[in-house]
Amino acid sequence: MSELPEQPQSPSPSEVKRVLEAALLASQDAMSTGELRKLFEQELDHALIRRLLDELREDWAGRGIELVQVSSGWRFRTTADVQPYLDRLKNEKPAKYSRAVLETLAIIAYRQPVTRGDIEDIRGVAVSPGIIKALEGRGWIDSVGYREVPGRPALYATTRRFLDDLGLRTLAELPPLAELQKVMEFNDAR
Amino acid sequence: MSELPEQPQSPSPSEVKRVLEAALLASQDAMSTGELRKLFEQELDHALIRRLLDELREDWAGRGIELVQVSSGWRFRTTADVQPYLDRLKNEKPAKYSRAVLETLAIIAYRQPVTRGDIEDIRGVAVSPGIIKALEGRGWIDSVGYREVPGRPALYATTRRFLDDLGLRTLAELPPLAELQKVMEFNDAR
Amino acid sequence: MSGEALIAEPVPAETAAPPARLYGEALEKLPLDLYIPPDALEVFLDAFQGPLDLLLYLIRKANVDILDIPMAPLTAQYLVYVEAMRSQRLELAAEYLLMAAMLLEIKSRMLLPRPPREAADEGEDPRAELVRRLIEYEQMKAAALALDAIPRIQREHEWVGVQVAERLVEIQPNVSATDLQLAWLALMRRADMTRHHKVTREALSVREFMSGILRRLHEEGDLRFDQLFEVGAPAAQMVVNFLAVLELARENLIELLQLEAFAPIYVRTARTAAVAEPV
Repeated sequence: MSELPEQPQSPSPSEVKRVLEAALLASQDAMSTGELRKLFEQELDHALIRRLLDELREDWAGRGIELVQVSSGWRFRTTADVQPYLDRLKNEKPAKYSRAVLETLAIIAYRQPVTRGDIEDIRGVAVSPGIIKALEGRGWIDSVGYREVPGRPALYATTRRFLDDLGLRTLAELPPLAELQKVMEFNDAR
Repeated sequence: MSELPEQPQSPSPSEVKRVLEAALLASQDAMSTGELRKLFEQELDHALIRRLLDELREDWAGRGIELVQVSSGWRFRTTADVQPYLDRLKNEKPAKYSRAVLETLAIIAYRQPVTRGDIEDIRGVAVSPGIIKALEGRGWIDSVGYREVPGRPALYATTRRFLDDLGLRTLAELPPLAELQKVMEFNDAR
Repeated sequence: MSGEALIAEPVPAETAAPPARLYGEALEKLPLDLYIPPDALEVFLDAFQGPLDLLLYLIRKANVDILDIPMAPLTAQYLVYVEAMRSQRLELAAEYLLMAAMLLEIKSRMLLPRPPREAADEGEDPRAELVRRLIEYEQMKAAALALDAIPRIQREHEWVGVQVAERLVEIQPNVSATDLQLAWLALMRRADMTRHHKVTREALSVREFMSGILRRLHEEGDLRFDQLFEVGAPAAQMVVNFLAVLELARENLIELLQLEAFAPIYVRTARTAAVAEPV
């Protein structure tokens, strides 16, 4: 400590704020006001530190980084709205839907409107409610009515959003199934 | 792609600057302009990014954090004048290197690529493996190949990280070697 | 040679005067006379990086031109230190003895008559190699100090690394039209249902319109038949839409109601007998 450059007797509030900001930006962890006070040789008032932290928080409002108070203290972190930008830097592959989900979606897309029973007939296995929920939650399918048979099962169809998300204008732009025969033959031949 | 919130066709320069700042403050590594461009869906001009980085650097002038351009790109670091404050939070003093380590580092930096034998020739004493290990451990040097002589000694060179940690963009920014002309004078005099 | 070596040759007066540049703090007190306390010697040995470092110290201390080293006094001084260390049985790196031999060799070559001017190329200054090494080492010593003076991370600076906020929105899997095609293909293969489920391009459009009609009925309630058709739509679309209505009726998903001839036709979702109102 003794080898530190000499400092003014009491740093000005703006200097304290500048140091607080730098320390918080450089810290990997949240810092309590107690820790932050240790930055200074002089005993600074808790209330002063607290006031300057509030000021800092306001200074940073509207930027891509925000000062937040968490259980262990204060820390800077990125705001939610810059997240999509930061995500683009990640090379991680997005999650993949299971075969069951994809097949269910394919059946709904190509054979709509269909009931869960229809899907089960084609797939040959039961369709878990979770799959339908996942696709509904994504906004890709919805129930467009009921088939008037005992139990009145819901009829599912794909939505406008499904087309938008897949970059299609109409269902007719889905790969035609007529060509599937060829694909299969090609695959069989290999 | 499709699941990201919709964004305006082309973000305004101030929005781009806001995102650049957040990304640079949050990054664990220096970022090149190429990487920074990946933040945006749109193809942004290198010159625009470059201009905004210069603006950011100026925006931050005089504060406790500075934007620096180092070998691997751009990165924020604390300024030297807040370090005495930050040092108060540290439990351990920063590593001080012995003359043996520093001389070895200097020889590798200025004469790279060199073998341990080359270093020993210049220093006139054996180089302990601990010195090489210490520098490798810090990530400042690494082995870049072997000299094709008996024993195939490793050739050492400094790393990008060495430049980054010293705030340099290229080896050319190292302090120029002193007194080289003396050797030439000696040779000319004869 | 030990007796001879212990006699320090005096450094020429005109070059010895000013205090030397020092590399280690302890050296300031290092005595230059014959008696060197063992403690000081140990510190001394630690203070030097090797024989080149020691030689540079002696040269700078004597303030002589490195390009014209007086070999005799330098060699003598060097040997004083080396011999003192040897006599104290301090562990002396082999390099120090090697250098002593080299100095003695250079000194003896300096005593030989100079070759004639014409043969200058042949007769290199015996000190040349030593001087080259001393200069290169001194250069690196200076470079090491300069490197150490550059502000560096974790000493004068810290990297900034703000926490990236926890992800608020989970990344949803991406699906392409091809994924759907492949999923369907897999289904077909598994169930060997290709013959039963041939769906043409047109049929798919019909399916889309079927969903659309059902959705409208679901949301808007019963509609007049003509409300299902967009005025001015392409003929092909009208036809597909009409086929969709027929297909929906055939699959009993909608009901078409006409109370009397030429009265408007109403379309409504199919109702079970129990729910249906009596017409």
